[in-house]
Amino acid sequence: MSSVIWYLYEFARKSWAEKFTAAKTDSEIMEVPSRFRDFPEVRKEYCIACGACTAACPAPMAIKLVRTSDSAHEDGITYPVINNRGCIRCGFCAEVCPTDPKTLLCGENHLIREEFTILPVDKMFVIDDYLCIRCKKCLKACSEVAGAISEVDKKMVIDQSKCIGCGECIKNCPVKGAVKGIYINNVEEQKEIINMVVDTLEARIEADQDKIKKLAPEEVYKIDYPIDDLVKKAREIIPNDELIRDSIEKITDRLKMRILTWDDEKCTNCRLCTSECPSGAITYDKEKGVQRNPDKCLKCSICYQTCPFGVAGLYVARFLLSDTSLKDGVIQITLKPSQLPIRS
Amino acid sequence: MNLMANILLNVLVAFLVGSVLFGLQRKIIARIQMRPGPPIIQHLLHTLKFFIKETVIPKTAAMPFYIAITVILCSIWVAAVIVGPVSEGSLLILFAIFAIHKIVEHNAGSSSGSPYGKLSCVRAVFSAAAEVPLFAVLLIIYLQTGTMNLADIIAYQGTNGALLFSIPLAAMMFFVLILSKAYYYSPLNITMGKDLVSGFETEHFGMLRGFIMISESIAWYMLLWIFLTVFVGGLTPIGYLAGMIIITALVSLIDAVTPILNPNHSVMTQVTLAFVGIVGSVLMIFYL
Amino acid sequence: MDIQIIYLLYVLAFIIGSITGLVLSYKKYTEPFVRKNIDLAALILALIGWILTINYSLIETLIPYYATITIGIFLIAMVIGMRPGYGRFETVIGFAVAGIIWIIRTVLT
Amino acid sequence: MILPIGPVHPNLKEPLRLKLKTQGERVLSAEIDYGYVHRGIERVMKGKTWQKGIYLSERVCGICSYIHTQTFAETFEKIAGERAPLRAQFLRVLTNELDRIQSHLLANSTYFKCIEHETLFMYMLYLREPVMDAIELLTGNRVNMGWNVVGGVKMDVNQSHLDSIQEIITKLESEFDRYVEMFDHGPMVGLRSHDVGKLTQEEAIKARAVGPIGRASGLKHDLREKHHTYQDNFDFKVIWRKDQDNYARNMNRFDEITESMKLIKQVILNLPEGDVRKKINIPAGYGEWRNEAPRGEVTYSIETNGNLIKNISIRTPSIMNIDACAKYMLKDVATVADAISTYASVDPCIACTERVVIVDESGKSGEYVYPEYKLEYKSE
Amino acid sequence: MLDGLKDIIRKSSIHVCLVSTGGCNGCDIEVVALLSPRYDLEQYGIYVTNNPREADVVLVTGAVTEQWRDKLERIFAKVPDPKIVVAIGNCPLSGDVFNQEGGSVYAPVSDYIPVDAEVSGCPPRPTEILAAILSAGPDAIAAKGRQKV
Repeated sequence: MSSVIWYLYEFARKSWAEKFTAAKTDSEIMEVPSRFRDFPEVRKEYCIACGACTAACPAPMAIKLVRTSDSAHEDGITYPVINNRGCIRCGFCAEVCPTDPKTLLCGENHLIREEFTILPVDKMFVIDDYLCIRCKKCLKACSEVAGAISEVDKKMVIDQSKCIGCGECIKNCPVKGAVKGIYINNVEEQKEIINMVVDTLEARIEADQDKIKKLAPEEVYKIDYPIDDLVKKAREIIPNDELIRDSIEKITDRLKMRILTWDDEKCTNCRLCTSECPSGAITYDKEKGVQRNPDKCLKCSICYQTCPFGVAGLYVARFLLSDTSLKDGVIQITLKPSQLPIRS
Repeated sequence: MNLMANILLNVLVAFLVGSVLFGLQRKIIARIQMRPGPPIIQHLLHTLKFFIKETVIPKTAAMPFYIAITVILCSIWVAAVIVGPVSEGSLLILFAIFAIHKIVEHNAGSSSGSPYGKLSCVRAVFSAAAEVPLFAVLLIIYLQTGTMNLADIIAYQGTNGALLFSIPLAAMMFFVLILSKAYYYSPLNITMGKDLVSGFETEHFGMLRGFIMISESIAWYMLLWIFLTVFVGGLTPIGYLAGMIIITALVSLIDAVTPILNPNHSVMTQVTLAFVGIVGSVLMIFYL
Repeated sequence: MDIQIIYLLYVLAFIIGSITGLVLSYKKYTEPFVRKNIDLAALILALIGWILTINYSLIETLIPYYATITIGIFLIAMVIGMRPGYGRFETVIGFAVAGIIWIIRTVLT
Repeated sequence: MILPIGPVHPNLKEPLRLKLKTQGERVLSAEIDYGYVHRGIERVMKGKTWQKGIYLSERVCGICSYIHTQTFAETFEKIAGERAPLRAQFLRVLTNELDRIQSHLLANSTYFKCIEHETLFMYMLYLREPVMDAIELLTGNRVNMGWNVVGGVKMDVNQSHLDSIQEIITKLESEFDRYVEMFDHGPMVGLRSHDVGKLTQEEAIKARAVGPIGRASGLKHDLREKHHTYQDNFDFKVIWRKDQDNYARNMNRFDEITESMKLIKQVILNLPEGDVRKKINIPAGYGEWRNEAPRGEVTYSIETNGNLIKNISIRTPSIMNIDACAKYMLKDVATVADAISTYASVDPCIACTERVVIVDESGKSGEYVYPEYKLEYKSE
Repeated sequence: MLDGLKDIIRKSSIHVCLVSTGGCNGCDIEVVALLSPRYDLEQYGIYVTNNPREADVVLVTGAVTEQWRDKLERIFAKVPDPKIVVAIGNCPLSGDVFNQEGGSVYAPVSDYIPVDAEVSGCPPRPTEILAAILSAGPDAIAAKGRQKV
């Protein structure tokens, strides 16, 4: 009650007395400042259906591209539709809209310069139809995000114009490697890296040929290859560690390298293989006997299956780049004799 | 006019005027807060609204009491109207009714089974100490006037001048009592603190809440009526109205500028004021 | 008529008038904010209401005084009871005009 | 008796359950149930580009939404090893301080609502509205502003904007002191605030209280001191007090508002010319950044591959403050009313708090607290 | 006649219970801002009491989080008839940005309780909330009141 006194000073002021007698809600509450960002305004006629707005929108169900049906005279137009129940009024769609004049207007359009425009993806996602088991988990994951994956002719297909590169499909895919994220840029360099890695690994294994030949049918031969070596070489091709790691990981993941050994001592020059070899890598010479040219060899294993004397040996090398192996900085190579039956 | 009609009439006037005074209280608080505030009849509209809302009895309610308490609350304040404006009976009965009101607060809190109601009940018990001044006021008035009858008190004031001036400290004690019954943000009304959601009436809603709100409006009217009658004397209806508006405005000014005291402080404040009031009044009566 | 019934009438007139005023003003003004201009209809109501209430003795011969005051209070309440923010100036103007008339009347007679 | 407060309660504006163990009116101890607002926004952010992430980050919390975007942007700038242009840094300070003012006013108004002093509650909101106007004028939105981007801010300001902000701040300054006086000297308000909800310095360190709560308990710790923009360009002093109670916490916030107003004036006076945004190439990497939010310090640690957010972890101040409240302030409080006002004085922000929920195998969820986290305090 | 009177009373006296079911709480503070002297929700007879037992209007702000899935229905059941639900902001309508992979929200609210009116925006400005509540709220509640006899 005594705090009343502290208020008397306040109450004695003119502005307070005015408020006391004439308190009311002003019409100014309805005014919005000029920079206020309301829901985006869509001007259909300018839309080029690039999908930048849908790709950029951070809210999942705020923007949708729709297409009106074609009439007799002209094609239907495509334009974005804003769903007010999802739109968070950030104005990002207006910012990324590339048309001039803008299709989407939202408050004061911010500084939009060429260098700030967005490429939301730097990875392209593709579905490997061969590995795909059509579980549709990616479809489900994608339809909530971008709706880029659809089913065409019973195959899962990613629509690249809609893909925003979130990688949800990869996360949800139960099959390793069925969905691939491919770096769009530096394709040539990537190829080089792949070739380089495969070549080096192959060379490394073939250097141990003598030991491999002695392997018993169920025996496993292991080699550790230091990864730094590969990375160092790859860095000369392109200095992007992220990309290099990604490439090496992908290579070692799926690569099943066939190693073909050739034991000249066992050869009886029966020449069964020469006619079978599809690439002509095995030749017969009267002086030198049966010769194999490793450069031409496709490692198709036909010679291995044909030879009754076991001259050709086929081994399968697998590569492992696990966390433990990474700690040691090595790629683990595992070599096993092939289990392919030998034709008799 | 027969008695029944008279009672009904007075109760109706008490309810309507009480509600409008509560609305006025809210309006003045709102204006002090520099905003337009609700219409004056808002409290009345709230009361009416609860009558047309669904009434559900919670599972936890202690059944006979849960409903009976609203009936008791209603009836004691109707009784107060009968003793007060209708028949101008004894002051003693009015104070007895006020004491019953306290019991009703306990029971309304505890019968609902809600933890908030229970705590409100605890607070009601707690603040019962603050009822001491009530009886002190009674005693002081008796000492001063030598009667307990309202009509006699009015007559006494007619000849000797308003009691407000002869025993101001008793008037102050009674005013504190009124203050503690104010509906909106009263510093002493700890049973209705928002930390207990709606205090003892948390689980009373629908029709029951409507009756509680009616009783509260009548209670407010009656408290103001008693204050004006006992301390200012018999007034004309316009006088009563003006007096009630003035007291309501004063109370709402105090409500607006004080936070709710915590229960300990609230009780201590009331006890301290009571002590000052009693000692001061006795001294004034005997030595002035 | 019993004096208490008359007071009940006044109170009821005030409350019903307030509710009517509230409902009508919500129908008339639907925006959430308050416009500044003075409402002519409300002004007329306020004028009539205040004049009737304060100067009921003018027509006491035609209508009993309590009926005049009841109608007057009803009209006043309609203006006071309008949406918060409305009806303030009308009330003040009505009261002022009625007061002036009352003063003139009492001074003249 | 266990008295449950919330999740829906007149004095709480955000859902949370406060279980007060009471004996009659006395509160013996308190327990807090979280989890009503956990939405998993960090997981939503993973795998998104930063351009989207910054809009998501401001939806971590609606009251201090601004500082989240700034910290997000500055984390990325740190990863890139660059800084925003100076003008953008100044504008960030401007918005940050405006946001701090409105947040503190809201926090104090909530406190006044909890001690049921509705008039001061209304006055605080009355002061807050022009500040909200200023924010809306500047950024285009009242709450979730969408104003920061990595490398600067979105929109430039012109003189007319600065003038109106200056005007609003001048008006606020002229009115502000009076309302502070009402709180500072009002005896009834004092009765509810002084010596209630004590948090001693040792307890504050133990509970890792930060922000105004820590500073009101005598910990002179304000991350703005270490922020490069503030360090290089601005002159301000850290507000702290030693009284350690509800009054101190509220007063501390009031004083910080005064300090913020000074900072805003400095911004308007010294705003340099230049770009407000520059292109920053973000490499892959990991970065961590701490900033002073209105409620304390907020930490972002982000791992990115240059474009997408690979991993993000947000640490907000309210978790420690609420912990401090439940453990130390709400032990042996005289009344339930005081317990609730003490809780409100901590300025809890539940949406901020509910960051990571670790669900163990039995299905029980609990809040994850970073165990190895260190705080640097200067105690004086 | 009686219905008309009931309508008037229902329209002019509204108690509101604000239920925040998990959002960024921007909408909650915008509702608090509505109480401020500038907007003053109380002048329209709308009181924010946050007590479901006496509420007529349930303001839901927020996408429904795990903990709220059963509690929301329970709170709604506590509100006595006639009652309406107003969804404020995008969260209760669509789940806003949280309703994507990774988020643990179960929007929209209309899956759990019937929604009578909605205000979109993230968050909506106080005036938008005000205009929506005033234009839809009283009529909806009066209509609800008539359905129940």
